[in-house]
Amino acid sequence: MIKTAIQQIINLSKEECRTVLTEIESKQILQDIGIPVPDFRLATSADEAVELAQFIGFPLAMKIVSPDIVHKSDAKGVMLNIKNEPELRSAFEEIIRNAKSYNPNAEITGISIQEMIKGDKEVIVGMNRDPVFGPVLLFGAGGIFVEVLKDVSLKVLPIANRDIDNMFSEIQASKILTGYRGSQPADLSSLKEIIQRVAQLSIEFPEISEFELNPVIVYGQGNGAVALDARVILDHRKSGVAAS
Amino acid sequence: MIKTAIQQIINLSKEECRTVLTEIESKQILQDIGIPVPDFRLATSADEAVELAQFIGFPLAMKIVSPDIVHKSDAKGVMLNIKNEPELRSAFEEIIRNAKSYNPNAEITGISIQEMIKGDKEVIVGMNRDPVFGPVLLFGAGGIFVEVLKDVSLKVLPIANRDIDNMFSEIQASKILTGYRGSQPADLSSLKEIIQRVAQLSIEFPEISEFELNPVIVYGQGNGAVALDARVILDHRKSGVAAS
Amino acid sequence: MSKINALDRLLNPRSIAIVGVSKDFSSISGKPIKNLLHHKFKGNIYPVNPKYDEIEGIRCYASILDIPGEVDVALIAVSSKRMQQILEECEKKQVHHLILFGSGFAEVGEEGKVLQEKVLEKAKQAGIHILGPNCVGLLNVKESIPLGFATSFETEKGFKSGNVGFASQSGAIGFSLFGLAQEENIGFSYIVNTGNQMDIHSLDCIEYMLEDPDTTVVAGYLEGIPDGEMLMKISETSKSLNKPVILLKAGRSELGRQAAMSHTASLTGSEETFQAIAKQYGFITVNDVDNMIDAMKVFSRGKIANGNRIVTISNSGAAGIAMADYSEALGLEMVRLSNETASKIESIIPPYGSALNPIDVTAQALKEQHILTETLEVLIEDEQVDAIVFQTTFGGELGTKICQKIAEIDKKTDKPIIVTITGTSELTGKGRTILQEAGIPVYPTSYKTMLSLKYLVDFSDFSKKQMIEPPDQ
Amino acid sequence: MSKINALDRLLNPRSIAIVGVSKDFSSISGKPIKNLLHHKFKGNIYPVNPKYDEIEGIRCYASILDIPGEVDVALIAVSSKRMQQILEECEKKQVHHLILFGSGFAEVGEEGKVLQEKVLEKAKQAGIHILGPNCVGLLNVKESIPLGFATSFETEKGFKSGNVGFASQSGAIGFSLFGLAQEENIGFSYIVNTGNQMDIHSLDCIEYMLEDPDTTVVAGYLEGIPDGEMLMKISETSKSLNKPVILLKAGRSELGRQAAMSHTASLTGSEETFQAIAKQYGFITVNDVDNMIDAMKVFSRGKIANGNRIVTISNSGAAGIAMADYSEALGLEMVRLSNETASKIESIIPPYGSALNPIDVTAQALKEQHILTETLEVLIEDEQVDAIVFQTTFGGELGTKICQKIAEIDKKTDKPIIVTITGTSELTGKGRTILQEAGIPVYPTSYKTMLSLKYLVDFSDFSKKQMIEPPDQ
Ligand SMILES: CC(C)(COP(=O)(O)OP(=O)(O)OC[C@H]1O[C@@H](n2cnc3c(N)ncnc32)[C@H](O)[C@@H]1OP(=O)(O)O)[C@@H](O)C(=O)NCCC(=O)NCCS
Ligand SMILES: CC(C)(COP(=O)(O)OP(=O)(O)OC[C@H]1O[C@@H](n2cnc3c(N)ncnc32)[C@H](O)[C@@H]1OP(=O)(O)O)[C@@H](O)C(=O)NCCC(=O)NCCS
Ligand SMILES: [Ca+2]
Ligand SMILES: [Ca+2]
Repeated sequence: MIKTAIQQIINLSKEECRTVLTEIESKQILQDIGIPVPDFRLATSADEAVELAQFIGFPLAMKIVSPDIVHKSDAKGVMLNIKNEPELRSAFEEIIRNAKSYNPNAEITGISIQEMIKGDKEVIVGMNRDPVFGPVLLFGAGGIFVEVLKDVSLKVLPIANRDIDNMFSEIQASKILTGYRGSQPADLSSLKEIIQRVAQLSIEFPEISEFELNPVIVYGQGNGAVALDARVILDHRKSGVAAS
Repeated sequence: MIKTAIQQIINLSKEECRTVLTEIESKQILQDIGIPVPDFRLATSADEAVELAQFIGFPLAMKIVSPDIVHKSDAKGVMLNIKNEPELRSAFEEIIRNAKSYNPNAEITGISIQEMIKGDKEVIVGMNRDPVFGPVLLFGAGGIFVEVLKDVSLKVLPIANRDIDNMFSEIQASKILTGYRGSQPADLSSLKEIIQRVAQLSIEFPEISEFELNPVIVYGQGNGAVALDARVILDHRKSGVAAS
Repeated sequence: MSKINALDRLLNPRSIAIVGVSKDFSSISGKPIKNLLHHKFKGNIYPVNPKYDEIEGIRCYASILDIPGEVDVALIAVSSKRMQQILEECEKKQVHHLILFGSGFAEVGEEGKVLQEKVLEKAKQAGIHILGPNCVGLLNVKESIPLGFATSFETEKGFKSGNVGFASQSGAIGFSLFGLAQEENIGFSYIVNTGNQMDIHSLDCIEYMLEDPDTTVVAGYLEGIPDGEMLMKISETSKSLNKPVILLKAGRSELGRQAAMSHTASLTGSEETFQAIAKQYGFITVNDVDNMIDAMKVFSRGKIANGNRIVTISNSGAAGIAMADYSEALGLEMVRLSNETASKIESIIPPYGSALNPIDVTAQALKEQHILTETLEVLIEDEQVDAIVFQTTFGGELGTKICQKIAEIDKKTDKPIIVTITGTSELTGKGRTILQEAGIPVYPTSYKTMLSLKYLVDFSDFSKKQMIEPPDQ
Repeated sequence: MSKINALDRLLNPRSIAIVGVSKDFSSISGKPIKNLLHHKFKGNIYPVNPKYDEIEGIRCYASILDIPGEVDVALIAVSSKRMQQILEECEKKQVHHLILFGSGFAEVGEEGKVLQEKVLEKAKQAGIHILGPNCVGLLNVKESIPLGFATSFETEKGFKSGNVGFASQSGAIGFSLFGLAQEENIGFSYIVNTGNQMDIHSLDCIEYMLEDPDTTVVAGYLEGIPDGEMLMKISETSKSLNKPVILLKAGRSELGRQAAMSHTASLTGSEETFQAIAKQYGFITVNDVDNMIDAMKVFSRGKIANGNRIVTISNSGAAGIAMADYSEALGLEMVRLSNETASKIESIIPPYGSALNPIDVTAQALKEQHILTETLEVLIEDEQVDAIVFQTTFGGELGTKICQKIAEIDKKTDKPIIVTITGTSELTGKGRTILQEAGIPVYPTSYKTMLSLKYLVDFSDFSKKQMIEPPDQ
């Protein structure tokens, strides 16, 4: 069942000749494989957004949804910490305006409305395919550690439980996970779950050539982890050659 | 003149047998040597705090001032982002309560009220005395980089202009200073000024055995830098043996 | 026939043809036969060249097809242009394996690539396996069978056989490393140079050697990874047989890599992936030929370190400091000796020595050699000690005697004993040779010693963890 | 008299007393006189020991006071317990310098410390300077004057003098390194072992050697930094005279450091500070005896690299890859050759070679040696090339000839040429020796070659920057 749902998303993108899934599609896949994501809905008008906000509750985060806009922040298509209805309405207008000025030809699906998540521990979980070794999993702590310091741990499949533990301890910034200067140890078992699910997904869907959860917010022990954003890149030439 | 003012602070602490200066004393020294600090005042009562807030303006930061409490955060003696008078009053009570429960015997001078500074780039500037090499300057980007990754650059005196440039480029996180992924390059010339002033101070006052500005908030080019917190440790056995 | 089975006959041939053989023994086509004769090959040698009737009294054939007996391996020393015809003859003759020395294949561009593919296809149809092209050959060290023209085949000293197998994509690196390792008395089973590896590749050879009972340490110099899955299978074999695999992977730099990759892609670029795999699957990786020899040496002793708790002994304070420095930098643990052990040692060494780790037995141990031997005996019995390092500048006759004593003690214990001798060969050469002949790893600097110990500990460590929890899936 | 002036007479003595001399030439008290005689010391030797009338035909005195002439240096081979009396005699005799071999001072605890302080105080009053105690002595290599009992003084080959000065706190490390470096044909001016350095310390020696016109490279093995300010002064002298200072600092690990320091203090702990200073003040630091020799070798040639743009030449593709890998890892730049240079080289080398950096001159360059020499000539003229690296496995007679050619070309250019020869000494020993005798740095592995080049580039780089902007203050 789950496999079919994911396959449908992939097939649709293939028909539409897209290699990058939208945020909504990507998050749908995360939900399907059991990786927690913030509650989110698609609003196509400001009124609809206000309505959805009832369900989700303030504060909110808003992000442009468009198959033609991959780098949402670059397009000024993300607004965070929206606290009330007036803010919501003006943010809606602004995001649409920004998106249009960023790319006048962009098809705009709408704006995704989601609960505002805060947490001091951010990590990245990714998957990439190496031409020789197949799926390679990537783990790093916090965007800045990955982007500036390239502080990551890589593992190939098959990945043992121990290997995931090693990912946590191998990164230079591992202290961030285990807690330092009074900060709580992170919920590593939830993180481990997420990594295993990404590994499983990459085995079942060879079409997925790149997969990045960035950031994943990790709470203290026992309190779980949430993937705030997902980026899924497909290589349709690989479809149908699923490994066991 | 300046030297005399600083010497007075040092002498006072010597008379009182203190080796750690209070936040107010430390910041006084920073002001004396021309390192920008946030506008701050000492309030000894909630009413006085409300009065001072008129001058400084909301939002505010509040910190306990006590010669007996060195680690203010550990004592829950710091509250940030105070937005209005009611918040200010309740924060005042709470900080005093926390401080007393942290150390019932602590002498409490008051609470420092200061403007709330935000900035995404934090650095650390420090000075330590090596028994063989004398003053050693330390520079690092952001608390987490120093505390978790020990990503720092050290230089001894005499320190050339080029050496300070090297401090900026030698740290692994140097990209944070020069700007990455759309973030602005930091105001390095203001930072350089600060480092030079710390160097000068350490030459003139051999009693200062440790000096730490943490964090220093650096703005974009041309917009300066502000030291949010300072920690000054003295070794009174060294007084009077000032180097040239 | 599978490639692996093919290797058995390739590496242990009984009959060898040399096609395009030359009487000029200084040429590429003349060296192989000279080398076989020099090392007294006991099987059949069939020189092939229409120009000669005999070479060194051995009958020379005009064509492969004229050879009377079976041909296990044909060494092909003719131009790549003649390959098509040669291959046809080999097919007819049912030759089992070819070694192609020649260049002029995939490494010279499009035309060569096409030729290489044609040759491979034809060979597959004919059931012939190929080593090379663009290679200098292989050496069966066990039986002194050199198949090719490496300079190190020309040694007057003969080969020292032993338990190290080595597959090298580069002939220059493979056989110069072999020569240097032999100078240090490291014994080998097989060395194979795979060159362009159109058919048989480095991992095939590594796998074969892992399965070979005489080989207990396998090393590879790789310029690329021909088969990712096979590398992982090799990791399993390595662990299940408890034989370390040491890899030197070239091409770590960006020079030549031009593909623009997205931010995260560049992080998982294949070099990073290879390093990650090595860590995850327990390969010993080295970045330098020198360290490859160091690692071969420490593993070829065949001892295992039960953990990273080491004790160092020397007769100089400075050596102790150096070993403590390297130990910390490499993540080894200078074990804190128990009071019992420390007091035993205190009663053996002079009062101005140090019974604490790093132990200083003082220069007195040169004259009174029981000081060292008794100290070693105590440490061997201490269960908190996983490995012992001894460093000395002792030379001359007494130094030689000390080395003899160490060799005797090394035999009595399963614990690794590794030695650093820092003097000139004029002063310390004899002692060094005694240790080498006893198979005891001996290095010229403390850094090399500690690094090698680290390799040993890493491998033991990995094997142990592997036993506790096998990978899922 | 300042310590520096004192050193002049200590390192170049004309008259030497040996107090507590022994006829047992295998003992610490007997070796110094034997060594002086073995190396034919031309000045006065005064053996001192009431037990003998003569030693080897040289008159032996009952007391220092009986010596007829002046005494520049008295070697003290008596127990520390006799020091007080000896010092009194030396004061009366107006001996200039003492070398104290004996242990039993600060290194053995409180009592020894007190003795050491007493001795120092008395020596200061008497205007006597002291090397040691707890040291094996020094060697003036220029004039073959050994003052002490290091094993390497007993060589039959004589010393090779040259431009490297070396101060070592440890005798074992100092003189074993010296022996190994001599085996590699590195020439020295002075080696001094400072031991407990109660008076004359390592930095005094480094400063003296920097000022010595015959010494152009100075190295130090340090266990502590006796004087921070002096180290900075040494940096200035090093830069102003353009003489590199290579430092190996021991005691980098935490073992033994117990003081609990505050969070930031631990970051600025003195080891980190030392490393920071080395970078800031342009010292070349090494962590290993081996690398110290590598650095000595590359600097002793006396050439400077104008930048980090290098070209590598070899006759094997694998060597080129390895050099590119190390180059990137070390921050050297494999320069992209101009079209002009590339096409010149293309016209020299065989078509299957590579005229791009890494250059492959192919094995053909062994037979047609003009291929290599002409390629080198082109690169020497190219202003975009700062240094040239050549790697080969060529051995035998032709290999030797190639080395001769390289030595000739090296003389004609200011650009550093550094060579890697990877073969066994059986095959490549002769060529190696030719290069060594020509002063050309030659290493057994590409890694050592590239690392040494990096030392060279770093030093040139630092000196250049220093000239642009002197430190403020
Ligand atoms: C392999 C190589 C050495 C062959 O040399 P070559 O001179 O080009 O070979 P040729 O084909 O012209 O002739 C070889 C001999 O084979 C003989 N020959 C030709 N056809 C033959 C056949 N069908 N059967 C047997 N002998 C044959 C020729 O008579 C010739 O004899 P000669 O040398 O006595 O004159 C050369 O082509 C080459 O590739 N050299 C580089 C090798 C190298 O560097 N490898 C990489 C190592 S890392
Ligand atoms: C320095 C050392 C070798 C001296 O040896 P020792 O045997 O203890 O010396 P002693 O003082 O007992 O006697 C030495 C000789 O000096 C003679 N002597 C005594 N007083 C004398 C005097 N005032 N003038 C001249 N000679 C005198 C004695 O007759 C004796 O002669 P002998 O050896 O022929 O019997 C020894 O004390 C020592 O320290 N050894 C360790 C050295 C070492 O390891 N150094 C560190 C190197 S890194
Ligand atoms: Ca030929
Ligand atoms: Ca004696």
